[in-house]
Amino acid sequence: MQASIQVSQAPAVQYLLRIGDTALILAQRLAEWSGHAPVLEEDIALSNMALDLVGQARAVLTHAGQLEGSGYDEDQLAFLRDERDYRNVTLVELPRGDFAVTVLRNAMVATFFKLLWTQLATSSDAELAGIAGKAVKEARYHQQHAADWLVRLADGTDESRRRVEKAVMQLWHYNTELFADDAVDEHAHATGLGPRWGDLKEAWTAEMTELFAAGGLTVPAEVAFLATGKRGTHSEHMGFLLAEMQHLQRAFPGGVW
Amino acid sequence: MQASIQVSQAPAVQYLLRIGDTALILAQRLAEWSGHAPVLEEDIALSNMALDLVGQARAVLTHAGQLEGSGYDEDQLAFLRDERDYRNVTLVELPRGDFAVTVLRNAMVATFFKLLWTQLATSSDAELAGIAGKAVKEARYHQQHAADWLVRLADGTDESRRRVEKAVMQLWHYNTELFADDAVDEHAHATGLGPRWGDLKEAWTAEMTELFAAGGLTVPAEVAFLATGKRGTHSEHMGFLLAEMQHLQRAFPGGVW
Amino acid sequence: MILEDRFEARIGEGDFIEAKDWMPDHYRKTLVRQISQHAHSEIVGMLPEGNWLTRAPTLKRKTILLAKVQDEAGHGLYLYSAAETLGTSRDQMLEALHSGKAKYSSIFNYPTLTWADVGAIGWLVDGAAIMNQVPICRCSYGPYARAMIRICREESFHQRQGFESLLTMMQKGTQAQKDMVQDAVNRWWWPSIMMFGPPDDQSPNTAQSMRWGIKRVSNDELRQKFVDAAVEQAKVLGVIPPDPDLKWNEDRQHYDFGTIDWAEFFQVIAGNGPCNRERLAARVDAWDDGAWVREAALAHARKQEQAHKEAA
Amino acid sequence: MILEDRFEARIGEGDFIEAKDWMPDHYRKTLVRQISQHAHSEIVGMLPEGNWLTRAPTLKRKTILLAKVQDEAGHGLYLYSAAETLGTSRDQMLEALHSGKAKYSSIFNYPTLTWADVGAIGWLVDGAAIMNQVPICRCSYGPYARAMIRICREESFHQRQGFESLLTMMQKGTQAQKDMVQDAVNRWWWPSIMMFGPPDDQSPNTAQSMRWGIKRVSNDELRQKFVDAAVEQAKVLGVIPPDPDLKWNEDRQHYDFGTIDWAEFFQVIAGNGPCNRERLAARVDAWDDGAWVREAALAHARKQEQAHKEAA
Repeated sequence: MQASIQVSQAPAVQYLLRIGDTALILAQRLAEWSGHAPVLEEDIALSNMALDLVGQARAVLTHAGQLEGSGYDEDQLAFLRDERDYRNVTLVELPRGDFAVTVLRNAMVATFFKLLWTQLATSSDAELAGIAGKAVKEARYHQQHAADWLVRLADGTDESRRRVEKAVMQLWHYNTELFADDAVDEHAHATGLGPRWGDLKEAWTAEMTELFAAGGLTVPAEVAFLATGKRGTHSEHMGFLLAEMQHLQRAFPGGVW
Repeated sequence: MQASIQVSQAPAVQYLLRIGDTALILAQRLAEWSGHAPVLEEDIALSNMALDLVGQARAVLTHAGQLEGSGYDEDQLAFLRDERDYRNVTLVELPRGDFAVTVLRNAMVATFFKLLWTQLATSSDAELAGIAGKAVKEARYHQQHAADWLVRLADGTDESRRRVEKAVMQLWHYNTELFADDAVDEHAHATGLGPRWGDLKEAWTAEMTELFAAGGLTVPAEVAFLATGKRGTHSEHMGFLLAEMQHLQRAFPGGVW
Repeated sequence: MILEDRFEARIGEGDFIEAKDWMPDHYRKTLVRQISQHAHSEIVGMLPEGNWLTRAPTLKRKTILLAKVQDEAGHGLYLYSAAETLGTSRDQMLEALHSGKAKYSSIFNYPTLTWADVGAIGWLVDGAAIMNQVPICRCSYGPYARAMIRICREESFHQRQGFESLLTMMQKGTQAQKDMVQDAVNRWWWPSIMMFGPPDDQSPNTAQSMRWGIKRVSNDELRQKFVDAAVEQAKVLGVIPPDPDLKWNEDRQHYDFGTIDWAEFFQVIAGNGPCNRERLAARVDAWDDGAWVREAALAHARKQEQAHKEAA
Repeated sequence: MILEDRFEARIGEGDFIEAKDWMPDHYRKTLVRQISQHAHSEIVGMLPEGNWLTRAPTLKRKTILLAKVQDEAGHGLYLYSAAETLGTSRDQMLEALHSGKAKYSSIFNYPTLTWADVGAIGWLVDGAAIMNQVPICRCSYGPYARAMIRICREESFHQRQGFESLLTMMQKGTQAQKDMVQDAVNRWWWPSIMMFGPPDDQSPNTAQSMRWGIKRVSNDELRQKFVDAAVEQAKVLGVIPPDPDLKWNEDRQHYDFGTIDWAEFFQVIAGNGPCNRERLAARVDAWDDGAWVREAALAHARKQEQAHKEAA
């Protein structure tokens, strides 16, 4: 049980893992806020988002396990892969940061997920389409919540403005990874499984630009930096996150929880 | 390999584990400074202390493994116990904190270790006596280094003074655990293995009082708080520290490193 | 005195007192103290369990735990609202918590050392909390009673989930897991029993609170009821309560149990428990670290308001 | 011009230039740039490996890694001292690092993703560093040359330890470990080859540096030497370098190798590598967070001095 599992490189499986892992790892970071948020209402909101995201991750990973064919369940996939086999985008594994970092990241990811789930609702894979139908509503709420806060912080005080701008400097250049297509995207596109993520870029940029404008924030120029988490080459933060997340599964082989 | 090992409750073994684990876990916290210290000289000094402490831990854990009788080596003992079977005092597992916290903790632990190793140099256990002979010199240097910094920080600026005083508030009440004797101490005392730790309290308090006086710091009044790490009931920080420390041993069962 | 008589009469008839009703000052103060203490317990209570959110062993357990911690925040919210109806603001109550003036349930000053602690808290701590709280659903103050009805329903759910989590490990788990469960029970059993507060003869506020219908059942009665239930549940689980004196008393039709270490209880109350300082520090840090966020929200709201006014 | 002639003559004779000797301004500047860049590389280089200190898999490996990271801090210290003999203070050099003006070795902008990366850095990165540095032990500037002698000795030691660590995993480890080693080699091979800098025909400072005896061997020569050695070592390890074009060339008596992706190299140099921002931020944060410590030490020293004066 405790040794790592090996997962098929089949593009459909990889496509699903990218979605499931991105939701799972962001949930992991959001859960770090529980009990530590700036106001009680945000304790609730952030835990709620984490809950939605874990729910999405469970549905998608379960389905990925079915497609994969080795009989892995959601927990084996979530807890027993090596770091190099996690397929989340790098953005979501970065440390929790302050509330501005959390809000901006939520806005970036939720906007992306909203667009993605919308397209996936018509996936040729009926199971995935079903998951998407529910998830898109959640993503819409997450986006709205993050957007409200982003504007509030951008407009609020000098301090909150400074922090939002710092968060933009810290996170923005991780967005390019979301839209960097490869064979996995081409396969999903060709089979009708789902969109090439790159095809969501225009809409994503438009929504983010609008959101930034509402806060009077400047969208940074694009840089050549390209993160590669969704292909399994993560940041140095990922190892620590996984050591924590996997500990019980690794330390209690054969356990039933 | 990856499942946890069970270790004998024999008092001699427990006595050694308390020493070895305290050195090991403090080393773990000190290593967190590497590359992040306030000046390069302190990167070197703190790494060096961590090195000394790992060295002491290795010698003591190896010896504990021999006494224990199940054939565990230093690595099985260091990496494959459950949290409840680690016997370090709670003080050393607390988060790294800022440099004032690190300096004060080092002063508290090094003063204790210096007194302990001095006594252990005449242990009825020749192996332990041999380890102590070398370790006492290291502890003396660690104590001097921490003492110099403690005075420097206490005397330096308002900010450094404030931080030292905050560190005192944070750490001081963990000292009582060091001296809270039990059957393990009695056994060590009776067999000549080593002193009851409680018997070191007077000398420790005298040295710390002198050191605090040199910095113009007030020794806090004793409180009823009693930490219990050396009996296996740790703080909530320990689990995270171990998840990180043990990850590779747990995730790569049967590995040879 | 007519007001006070009428108040007493309504209490006597089992009527609810509502926020706009006249009430004695001491009644109001007692309620604010109790409700805010309860609210603080919910939000401090998020910390020991929250400690395991990132380490939950399966996604199902992570889901359950996230939902539970979220519920606790929600409970905090209702309770602060209920207390606010009595004229004390949430910020005032939090200030009292942060300065150490207000109390919260002492049980949360114990650490969660293993995953089984999460289950044990659900089973024992929530179990004890429910025993304490069910009578409050009939409390004389309406807003508090109504908040408690909803809270108790959710707490029972949490309690069952905690029990089920331990049962799974005890029935299907490895020996290492069973040992972990027993160890957690060893550590949480006595503190849970202490949750009902000091014995009746040493409980200073009980009499007045009972008379006013704020408290409905005495500490020792509730404690006995809890022990009776927990012992049976322990049998189902297959764990052994850490009390050699536990024994069914045929005459009393209750379990006798060992002497409670009240010295420990009062030490923890006095601030010397394993985690008192860390729990309070965690809350204070969250509050202080979040100050800029709250200020920003306020500043933004003011600017919006200003803009609306100018537009009008 | 007599000074400059004498300087050139001494260089020609292979004499060491010392700190107090006259030297051309450009020579001084070139040296400060190179030595401080080298010093910065040592301290930034602590970060990728330091990332694994708390996770080293055995106590022996933890010991070796701690000692190595400590050595790197020590190298930083010698090198800053050597550069200081040229009239630039450590604080000035650090300021240049923190502001992004000064460079450090681009290789440290790659992340260490697995434990095998620590071994791969020892084997490949330290291996390449040594190839680069051994000739500097004969550098014309005395303090630098002497620092390098000590550094090279320690680096060789690190390189052997890194290699031995990989060899242990490849020879005695599990398949998962062997896969981990191969993966690390796949990621570190090309960046190591790029460590020798751009091809000779694109290396702007080479000619002057060679003439002045600051540089002794060209980039491409060193690179070839490194590849020749590394390929043989890879065979011993049992790993496959990620270069399908690697082939022994009987005529040249060297290995031919594939085309280097210089676009990647220049991207990383330009600040767009995987970790550029985080590495610099880590150093700046350490420096900023430590400001109060340095200020306290200074204030204390001043007070001490004052007290001594008053006592005298």
